[in-house]
Amino acid sequence: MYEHDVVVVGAGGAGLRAAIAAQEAGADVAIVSKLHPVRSHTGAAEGGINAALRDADSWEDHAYDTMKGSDYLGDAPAVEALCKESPEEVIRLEHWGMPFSREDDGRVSQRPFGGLSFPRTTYAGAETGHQMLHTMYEQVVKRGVTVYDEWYVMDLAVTNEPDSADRTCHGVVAYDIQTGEVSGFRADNGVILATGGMGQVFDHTTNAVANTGDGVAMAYRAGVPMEDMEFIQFHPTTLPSTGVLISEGVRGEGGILYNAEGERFLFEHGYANNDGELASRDVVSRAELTEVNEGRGIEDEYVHLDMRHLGEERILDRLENILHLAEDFEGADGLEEPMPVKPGQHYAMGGIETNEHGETAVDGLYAAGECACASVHGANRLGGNALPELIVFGKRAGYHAAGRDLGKAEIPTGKSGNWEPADYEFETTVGETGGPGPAAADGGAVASDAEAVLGTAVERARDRVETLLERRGRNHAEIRSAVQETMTAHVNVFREEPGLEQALSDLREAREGYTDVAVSDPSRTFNTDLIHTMETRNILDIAEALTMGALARREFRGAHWRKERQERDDENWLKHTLVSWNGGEPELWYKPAILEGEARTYEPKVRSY
Amino acid sequence: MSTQIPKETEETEGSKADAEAGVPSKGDVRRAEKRRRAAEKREERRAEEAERAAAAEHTIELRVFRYDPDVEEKQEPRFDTYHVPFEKGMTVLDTLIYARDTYDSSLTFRHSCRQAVCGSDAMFVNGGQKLACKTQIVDLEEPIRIEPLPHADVRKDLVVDMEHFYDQMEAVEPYFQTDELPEGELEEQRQSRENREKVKMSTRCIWCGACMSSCNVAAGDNEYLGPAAINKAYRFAMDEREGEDVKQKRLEIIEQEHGVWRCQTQFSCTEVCPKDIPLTEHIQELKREAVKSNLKFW
Amino acid sequence: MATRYSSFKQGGRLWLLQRITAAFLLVVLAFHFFLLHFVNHANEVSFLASSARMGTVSYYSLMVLFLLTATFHGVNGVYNALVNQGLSGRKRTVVKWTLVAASAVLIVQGIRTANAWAGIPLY
Amino acid sequence: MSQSYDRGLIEDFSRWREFEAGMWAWIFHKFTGWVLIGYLFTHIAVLSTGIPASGAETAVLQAGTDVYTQTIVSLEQLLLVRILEVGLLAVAVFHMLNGTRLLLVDLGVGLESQDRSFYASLVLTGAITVASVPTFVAGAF
Ligand SMILES: Cc1cc2nc3c(=O)[nH]c(=O)nc-3n(C[C@H](O)[C@H](O)[C@H](O)COP(=O)(O)OP(=O)(O)OC[C@H]3O[C@@H](n4cnc5c(N)ncnc54)[C@H](O)[C@@H]3O)c2cc1C
Ligand code: HEM
Ligand code: SF4
Ligand code: F3S
Ligand code: FES
Repeated sequence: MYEHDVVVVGAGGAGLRAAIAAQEAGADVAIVSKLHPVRSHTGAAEGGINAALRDADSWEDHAYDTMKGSDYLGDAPAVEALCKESPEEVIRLEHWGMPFSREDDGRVSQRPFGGLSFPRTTYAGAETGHQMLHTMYEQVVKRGVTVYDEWYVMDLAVTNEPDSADRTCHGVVAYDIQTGEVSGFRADNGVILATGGMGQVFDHTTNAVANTGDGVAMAYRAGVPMEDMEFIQFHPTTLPSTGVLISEGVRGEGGILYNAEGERFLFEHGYANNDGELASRDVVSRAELTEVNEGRGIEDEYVHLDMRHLGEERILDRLENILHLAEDFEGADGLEEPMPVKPGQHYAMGGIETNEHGETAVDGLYAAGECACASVHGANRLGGNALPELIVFGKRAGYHAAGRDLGKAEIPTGKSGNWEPADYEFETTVGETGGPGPAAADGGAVASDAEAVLGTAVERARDRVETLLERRGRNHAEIRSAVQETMTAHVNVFREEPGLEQALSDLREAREGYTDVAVSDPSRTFNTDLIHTMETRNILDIAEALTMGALARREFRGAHWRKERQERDDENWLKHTLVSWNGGEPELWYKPAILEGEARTYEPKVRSY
Repeated sequence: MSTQIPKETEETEGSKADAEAGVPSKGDVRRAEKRRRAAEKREERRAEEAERAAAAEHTIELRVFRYDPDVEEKQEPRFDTYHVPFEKGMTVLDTLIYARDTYDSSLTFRHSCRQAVCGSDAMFVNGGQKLACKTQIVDLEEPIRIEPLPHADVRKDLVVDMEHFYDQMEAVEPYFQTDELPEGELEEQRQSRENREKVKMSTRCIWCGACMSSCNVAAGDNEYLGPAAINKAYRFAMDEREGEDVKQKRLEIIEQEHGVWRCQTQFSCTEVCPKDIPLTEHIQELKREAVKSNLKFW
Repeated sequence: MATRYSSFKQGGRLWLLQRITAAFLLVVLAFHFFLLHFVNHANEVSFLASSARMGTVSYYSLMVLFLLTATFHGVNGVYNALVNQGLSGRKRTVVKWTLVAASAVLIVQGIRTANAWAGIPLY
Repeated sequence: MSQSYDRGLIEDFSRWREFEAGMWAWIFHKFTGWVLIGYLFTHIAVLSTGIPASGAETAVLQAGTDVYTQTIVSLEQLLLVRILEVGLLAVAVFHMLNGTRLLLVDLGVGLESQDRSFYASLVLTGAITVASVPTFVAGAF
């Protein structure tokens, strides 16, 4: 058993920032991460970090753009916190030595990005995330924060009150990948989940293999609702064979999209008459898929992204990394030919429901980063808005967990504010299958003091590991790929009712299959088979909640497109989708989006680019 | 290996661009050369791919190192052979994933991003240190032999203990230190473009450990900081924002007994680095910096 | 910054000396080879010829310097190579002093020989 | 605890198929350096016969029957010694040329073409050695 004031799960941008903040506020912090910090997927971010740094710009404009981009599903207090604090956080990174790209006068460069009214995206070449991740890890080394790397967090140790709002989180249970030891990490002040994205729910994704949404699923089973899960951003420019992302920076610098007929389709087919290539991601993704579906795709699969006209010098200066990516992963030379691109899963706008301080409905449990939903991105995230989210909300969660007073939060969590139940009948049963098997890891133990709660959670986790290792059964890989396939087939950019129902019943089947998974590698050392098997369970829970939300929301908002109703319905749907686990019987409900901010009230407008 | 000299025109173009950005042209010449080489390779690869596609149902033979101290039948290191169907654009990592998901779920290797940024999957492929996700199958000879990184303790299969590497990386005070922070909280600490350009390559390290594994000096002298850590020190020592005093301290760190002087300019680190960091060049520059700063007061 | 005066670390000084001696040896070794294999042929060696050459002060001092630098360069090179292979602790100290002793013997013996040729009675 | 998979020196090197130029240069330089220092010790040992020789009569010296001249001449008559000398030349020339290359690398010159300069050292060493063979074996038969 390990004991700290604050335990941060995950060591990407959000986790590292949270740990630094908590330590600054005087707490004894530990980071527990299944990957060594520098291996986190924040390192893959290319494009940049939005921050209103210049006099001609203002955080209010940034907030307005963000809200508009979110299709009015962001919560104003969170959006404003993001935009207000991003500049100071970016400068802090700069003071920590982050090698930003520079202007001639030595100031940080900024470039235009989709959906922004001002070129406010700061960047470090085409490797912004890498530089940000490493800069923050350097600070963690400097400050001597304890890091338990290659420890897979299996579960949260949460008390077992029937109403999740009464529960308290006392720590986490983790599995040491190197040795196979299962151990408890007691967190006296709080646990901060910063486990990143969930791209592995789909099979064509820009996300890492490790992005399996563990934190979201863990919190979900412990009683925290998942918010707005149906909003998945599909990035319009990913390489067809691997899903590797070609940064929006290419379009920001002036890259052009062509279809098989050589048409600049965003203009010529009227998808985005004003902003063209710089229109919001969802617009561009749908435009591309429409082109492909209507037979104007190349090899019926992708379109072309051309940056040759920018000239070698500019490309080398600002987009050199893109050249390597296209070369190494697709065999295309961006200086000589257009690059093939197609939409791929990129970002989950939804996640663990939190308020603007990172607090969840369960006491002592926080979330920040991509796994959390505060919500700043609403129905659609603007490019360059996730990295500032990591540093702003990572910091806030860290401070709050360490006991710093941040004032009263305006966003209600759980069912503490206005809420309404969903009246949607799913054709398929959802939720836990076949009683509490080894896979059932509903958060909660009978006892209420920290030691006992943690003790029971550790026992349960050990049992689960033993069972998975001892019994014989199916390999998780087939289940995982079945999930990924059905999600990509039916819950992709274009969604319609029969497909979504189909996905839900496929997921049911996968869930049933999962009840007899087993791990065939008996080893206690670096058993990745075991880790992947546990991750697959998380993928299942997330996929299901995501599909439920997508089925119920009959409108077209942001990244969520529904065939049945291809327009935004502000009358009925200016509200967040929430799914609660309820001990195995998922419940769908809603709460209103908060559009009244400090700067203004954000009146829904037509989103046209 | 290509020994051709880059074309004249390319070179002058490159250096013109440099003059404007105020960048030393050496790196650009090298990159131009690299690109040209890559283009050649791509041509070869295309031809190769066409050939292999023609020879329908081509499968790749992999020989993968297996070892697990925990499992009786794997305690004695051995090689397992797998046959993996070839697909266009396939990387070494793809073949390993295929083999694991299809034949043996206990096959163990680190990987995450699949795009050469997380640095998890450096391994020894056909006798060279490679990043598996960035190594195209068509560029390799068959059978493909995959082993864990040399000169590191093997934990299991292709997984090696990285602790020592991390220790070395952290031994050079790998964090920005400056006492010249600007006044205002929103005030940037300016840096010239030239200076950013100078440290740019050194900031690209993804901690994969390939360089350390390829260096024979590091293999012999366990305490040698190694190319990656020295490069990390370079990244800060050359950053103008750190100031003179800190630079002196940095030089003292890299000058220690197991620091830069151990490097014997083997160049293998530079050859294997998946991020094309000119490691030897950086190490040599630090040696000269160290000598210079010492001679000043000698 | 008082520390700077003495901050020239062992490693750095030896490293520099290794390069300086190398540059010197480059010239002298070439000369040596040329003189004794191409100008004077191997099968024409005689004590008197050697003796005559050693008689000149400049040649004598060049050869002594040659001996000193070559010994330092070679022995330091060997020592470095061993340290690079991880030689450390007590073993290393032993090796170090053995090498120093061997160098001393080599240099003394070399100078005695040179003296013998040059007719200097110190041998 | 974990066990290191010790490939052993031989296995290490034989499997290391992607040994690049710089690595070969390093190995050769090491090898030639050791040979040279080894030679320096024997060289001085052989030359030391000059010490007893210097005590000999002038007549003996003129006749070349002193210990030193005798030792050298008898050694030089052996074909094996001549061949070894050619080897020594090759070793020395390579060490000198590659040493020059290393000195340049230390000065930051020619890092881009370090592989080419290594090949050049090899070729030049070969050429110089071959060209010197007549001189070196002259009079040995
Ligand atoms: C290719 C790509 C490009 C992007 N570009 C941009 C951009 O230009 N601008 C922008 O603003 N955003 C960008 N994004 C989005 C942004 O990078 C991510 O949203 C963000 O990095 C997520 O950071 P994070 O800290 O939340 O998670 P991550 O960086 O993914 O870190 C997750 C951490 O959690 C740990 N973890 C996960 N599960 C467990 C577990 N069970 N136990 C223990 N530890 C666990 C992992 O080890 C890891 O350390 C991009 C994303 C991608 C994929
Ligand atoms: C002729 C000119 C010479 C040049 C230019 C030269 C150059 C060098 C250089 C630069 C090194 C250092 C390599 C490194 O540390 O990276 C070196 C190493 C060495 N040199 Fe020389 N050298 C010369 C002559 C000699 C001679 C005459 C001897 C023998 C007495 C000798 C013996 C050695 C040895 C033993 C090493 C160490 C090799 C190793 O690393 O194992 N060199 N030489
Ligand atoms: S320097 Fe290159 S090879 Fe070495 S760890 Fe960094 S990225 Fe890997
Ligand atoms: S391989 Fe090693 S010897 Fe130096 S040039 Fe690289 S660190
Ligand atoms: S998988 Fe991340 S570097 Fe290869």
